[in-house]
Amino acid sequence: MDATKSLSSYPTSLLLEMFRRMTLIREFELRAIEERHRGLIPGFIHSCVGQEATAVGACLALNPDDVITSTHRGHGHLIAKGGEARYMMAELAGRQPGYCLGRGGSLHISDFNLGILGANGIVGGGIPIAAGAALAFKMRGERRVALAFFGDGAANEGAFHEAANQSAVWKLPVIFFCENNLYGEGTAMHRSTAIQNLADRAVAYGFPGVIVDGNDVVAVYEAVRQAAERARNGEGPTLIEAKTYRLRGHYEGDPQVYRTPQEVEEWKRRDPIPRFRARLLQEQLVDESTLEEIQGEIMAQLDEAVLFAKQASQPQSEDALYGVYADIHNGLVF
Amino acid sequence: MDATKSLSSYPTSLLLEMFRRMTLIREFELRAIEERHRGLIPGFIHSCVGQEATAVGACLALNPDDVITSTHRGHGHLIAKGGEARYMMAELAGRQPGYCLGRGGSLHISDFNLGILGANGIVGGGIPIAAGAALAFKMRGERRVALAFFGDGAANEGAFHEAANQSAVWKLPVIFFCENNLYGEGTAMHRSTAIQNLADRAVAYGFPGVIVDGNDVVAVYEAVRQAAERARNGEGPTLIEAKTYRLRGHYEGDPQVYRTPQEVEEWKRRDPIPRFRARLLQEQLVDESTLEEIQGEIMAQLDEAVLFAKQASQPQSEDALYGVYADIHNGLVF
Amino acid sequence: MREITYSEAIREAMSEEMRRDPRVFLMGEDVGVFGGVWGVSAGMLQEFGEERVRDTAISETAIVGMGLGAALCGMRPIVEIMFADFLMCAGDQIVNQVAKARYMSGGKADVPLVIRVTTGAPGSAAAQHSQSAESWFMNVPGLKIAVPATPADAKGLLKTALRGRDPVLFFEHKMLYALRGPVPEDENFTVPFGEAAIRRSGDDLTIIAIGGMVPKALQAAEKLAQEGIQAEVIDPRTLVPLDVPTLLESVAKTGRVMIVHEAHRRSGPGAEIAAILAEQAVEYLDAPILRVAAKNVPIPYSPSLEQTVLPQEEDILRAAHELMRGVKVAEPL
Amino acid sequence: MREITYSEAIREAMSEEMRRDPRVFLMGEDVGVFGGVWGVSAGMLQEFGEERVRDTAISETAIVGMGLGAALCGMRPIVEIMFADFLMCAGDQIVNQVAKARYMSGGKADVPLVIRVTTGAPGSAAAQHSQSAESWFMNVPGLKIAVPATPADAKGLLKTALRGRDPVLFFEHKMLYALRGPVPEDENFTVPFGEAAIRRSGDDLTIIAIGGMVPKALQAAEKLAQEGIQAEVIDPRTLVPLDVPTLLESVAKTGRVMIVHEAHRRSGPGAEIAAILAEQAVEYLDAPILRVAAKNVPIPYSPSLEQTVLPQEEDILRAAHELMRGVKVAEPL
Ligand SMILES: Cc1ncc(C[n+]2csc(CCOP(=O)(O)OP(=O)(O)O)c2C)c(N)n1
Ligand SMILES: Cc1ncc(C[n+]2csc(CCOP(=O)(O)OP(=O)(O)O)c2C)c(N)n1
Ligand SMILES: [Mg+2]
Ligand SMILES: [Mg+2]
Repeated sequence: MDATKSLSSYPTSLLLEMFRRMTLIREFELRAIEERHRGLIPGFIHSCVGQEATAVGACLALNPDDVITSTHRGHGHLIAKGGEARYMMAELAGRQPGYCLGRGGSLHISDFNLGILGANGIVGGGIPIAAGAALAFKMRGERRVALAFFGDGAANEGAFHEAANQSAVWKLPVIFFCENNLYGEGTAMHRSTAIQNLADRAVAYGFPGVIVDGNDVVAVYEAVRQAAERARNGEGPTLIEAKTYRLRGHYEGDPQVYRTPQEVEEWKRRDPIPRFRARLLQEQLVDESTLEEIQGEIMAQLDEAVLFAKQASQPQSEDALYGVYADIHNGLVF
Repeated sequence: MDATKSLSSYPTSLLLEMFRRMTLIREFELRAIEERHRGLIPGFIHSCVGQEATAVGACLALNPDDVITSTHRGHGHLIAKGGEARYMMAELAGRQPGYCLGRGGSLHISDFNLGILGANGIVGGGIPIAAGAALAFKMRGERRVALAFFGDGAANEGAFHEAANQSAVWKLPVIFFCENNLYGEGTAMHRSTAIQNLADRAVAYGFPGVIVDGNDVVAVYEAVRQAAERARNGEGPTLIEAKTYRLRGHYEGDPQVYRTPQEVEEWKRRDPIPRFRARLLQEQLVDESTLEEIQGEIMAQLDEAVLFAKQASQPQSEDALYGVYADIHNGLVF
Repeated sequence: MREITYSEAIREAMSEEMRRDPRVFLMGEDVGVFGGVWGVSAGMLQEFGEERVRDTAISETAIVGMGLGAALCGMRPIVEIMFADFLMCAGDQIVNQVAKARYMSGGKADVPLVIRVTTGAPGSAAAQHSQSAESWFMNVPGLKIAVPATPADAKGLLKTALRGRDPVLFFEHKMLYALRGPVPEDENFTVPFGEAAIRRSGDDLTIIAIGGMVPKALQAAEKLAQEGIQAEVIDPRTLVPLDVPTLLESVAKTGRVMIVHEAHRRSGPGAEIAAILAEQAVEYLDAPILRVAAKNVPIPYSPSLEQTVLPQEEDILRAAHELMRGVKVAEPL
Repeated sequence: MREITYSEAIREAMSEEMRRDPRVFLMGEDVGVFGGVWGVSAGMLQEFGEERVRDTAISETAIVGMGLGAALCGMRPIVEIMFADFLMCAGDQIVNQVAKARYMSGGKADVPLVIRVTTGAPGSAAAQHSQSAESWFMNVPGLKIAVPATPADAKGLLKTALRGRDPVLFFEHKMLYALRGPVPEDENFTVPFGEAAIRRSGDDLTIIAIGGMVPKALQAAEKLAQEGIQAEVIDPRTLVPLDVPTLLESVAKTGRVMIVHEAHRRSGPGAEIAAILAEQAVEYLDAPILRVAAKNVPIPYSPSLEQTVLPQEEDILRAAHELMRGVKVAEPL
């Protein structure tokens, strides 16, 4: 089930970074959920607990100047692409030093310097945007890649179809990365789609469709690396379907009437983090203490992030009125 | 190239009806174009000259209580489904006895009694509507079928994707009938789509995709008959791609800079009407005089239709204000 | 009369009509197994089964377009779009197909399609889940637009919609779902479109409040009453058709009017209402026509920012005082 | 000054900016080989090549969304939506993505995206190819909206849009494409957003005319002048931002105002303008604020029906006479 290739063919630093980022995402989510219950965070949270391997495998296979578009379930993608926990936590808390000055919240975090073009509250909304980014890269002759994260549910939006087709025609350097976690909100995928593998949709556009174990960070990494290489070589888009599972509710508070606890339990056994951890240890690439050290660092980092968010200033309420346009036309009704 | 099956296996009445309707469509279009130049018809015309076999083959394979949704290039579909030339001509002339009381024009002709849910000015706009009709049939346990005509260009609209997917999940009795005439307006299909055969898109939804020679009326008839049977048996949708060609401009007046006269000439040799005519004669199923008689009837019918349209009353200009809603709220601003 | 919530009233309207009329059915994202993300259709799958309570794919264009197709073929679909913000994902079907099908066909097509949609800001849901889209489609002839503000109206207007022959955009304010109020049990209780409700009588000024702002306007009116200012609060209940006579009558009486809505100020529903009054009631006016509305800024996430952008009770009070002074007010945003 | 057409002016603005700035490019349906269905981009493919003049698939959501993505990554795309009617096929991208990208990012995102679109009724194009969609997105903060009425403005406003950092909906009226007028040859000639043009001065009444109605308003004003009525004709040029001071000044002078647009009356751009005036200029008004607009009916096909629905010069004249009498007018549709 795990990619057959031994982990030893990868630099240890990369493997540790995978572990570090996955763990950071997991702990970030748990911490954010906790702080939401405590009242620090006002809005909804769609956690990606269980889906850390897709985010990290994909983003680590990209270059720093490649870009991603993300989704409503975006914390993992953002952290994986380099987003800093403290500014994310501050944003979730609606504070001034947050990534969007508290204006965006969980659904809208972006950092253009890191190539994060934005989480998105609209299912499928980011897919054409990624294609457009790829167009910009191609037109300027840059060897950069854009990757669109989206879910199995989003694959049924017209936006996916249109962006995939146009990207194929222009052979754009874009990767359509579908995190198939088997559910779109409360609707099981087999109730919203009549095919087994969303990767097959690539046939409709004329580029490769690849299925990957989304709970195997290295397998994801490999798939994205290959797709990125294709893209950089001018060979056009790839659709990657990563099979995974979200271990918590669609949002925090979701009663999850649409699935059984047994199903969740079963997937917990495939939890990507313990699995990767076990493999690292089994292949004797790192020792337990290194991993624990990393975990400790992460906990400290998150303590700091939460503290940062708590102590961060609230935005000035009048600031709400700025930033709609680049310029302000004095005296004119905007 | 023609369907290998001999025509003799079909009732002559059906074959003659195919010939009659195709000829009627062709002559209707030519007459409408003429009358547009003469000033009887105020709006644009997107003629379907060259695509008569798709319209007729498809509609004759349906039952009278099956329904279709049509496109901007809809005259053929409507006539094939039983639309009467005189009311169509009157509508094109914007007259009161036209199908839509002169309010719709070429792009919006409908006749609910004939199962014509409407031509459509929005590329792809009719596809979800057909799926919804199929849903109604299925919910009521009726063995009726809905067929959506659309073009190769329309296959790139999100509306197609969404309707196809949802119809597949619910196994709706709907036929997605793509008239691939190689161009969407001035854009050759290979410049807007990276695959050869749009029928392959069915893979993305989990139902059969079928390619058919769209200039062979009997082949089209067979394909639709089979798809309709599938649909009636609860087996769900079919995507049919009929390869055809429009022999005139996208609209009347189109300078056609996007293709060569040679290409058009080549396709003229595959003109579905002379081809079917030749086959009928060759297989000695009818004699020339019968066909000429039909042609004569059609010319008379169109003379009558044009006369009807010319003599038809203009709509009263105040009538423009009625028919927006089912009821009128007196004294209220609507 | 027994009291139920706005949410229950909507479920009751749907369920009663589904029992009464086999043509009525519900489809949308997560309306079935999930019971609707706001719980509005909870239990309906159990009662009516999968055929009549249909979970769809996440495909708003298909949802609305298929609703139209089914309506044209004799059904009476209720389709749900989860948030008003997502209406634009089905924009073409709403504007070019649903709204125009009757007219373009020469009046032959009946389009008994109800598009239920949640509107308004539920709090820190940010720019793509907080919009009040009531005016987005007002410029498009052919749609009717309902904005119920009470449980009784939610039920009665929805029943009217479901028994009618025209497409209706039915805006349910998220913050009203839990609101309780008396709702007639009579199965044939309906509320007609195009009849405003005078929620409170008063001679000093008219407050025209829409949807979720009706309770806030009533609260403000109570405070104003303590100052001796008697506000008349009118709830139009439907924006299309709009009950202009009732508005005119009130303004003729009070000479002072404000329009209160949660939609952004610019080209919100209040723009049309103000324009109608400026056309037809200008001789009655003793003061400018004021609008209290969300500022022309996307809805921000952080509570204090959100509060700045959304209209508050104090804004109503301030506008009332300005109206009573009869002075002009300049609102730059 | 040399005279060119509105259509040529737009082509010139695009071409000059594309020569000047490698980030500017054009994409849309049939903008290349076909030269645009209205011929606006004719010849541009030949000059700039396939990389910068891109024929797209028929996929409006992708067109706008990809324009946004490219803009966020440093390009300055011009995307064309062939008819305003089709804007709703890209509704979500326009409303939820393009308009909000800057604000939601805390002001970090520049969105230099111009969405060019043809508007208005070209004659017997019926309900889905004749709409004037200028107000459909006015309620959505974050977009700028230009409505040029002359060749010079078409060029100057488009240049401003192409040099700016905000998304612009650029409405080109189909019946203006052939209009000739003087256009400066200076490559740096731009027309600022938010500055109305006074097309004709007058003391008796103010006509605020939008886009394709500007020439009709001017014609009507000439006729009125023959009767001794001096109308001031103001062309706002951009609806967002809107030059309120210029409108107020004129209304303060004339005390009588009508707003003329081809969009439907209900919630058209005139609703917002009237509402602003009713808020800020009510003390100047000697008459109701009138709107001359398309009736609230889908645009019909047959010429006589279409004429009934669309606003005509006589409607402007009738409204002017009513304004001069100072009487109230009731317009039921
Ligand atoms: C256009 C649109 N429709 C519906 C929603 C509501 N919604 C939010 S998340 C979600 C499910 C998305 O499923 P999927 O794409 O599989 O992503 P997942 O939540 O499983 O990560 C839905 C329906 C939305 N935000 N946007
Ligand atoms: C949503 C939308 N986009 C664009 C157009 C303009 N348009 C009309 S027909 C057409 C080409 C359609 O191509 P295809 O679907 O292949 O049909 P064909 O004209 O070849 O029959 C286009 C782009 C439209 N009417 N609607
Ligand atoms: Mg999912
Ligand atoms: Mg075609």
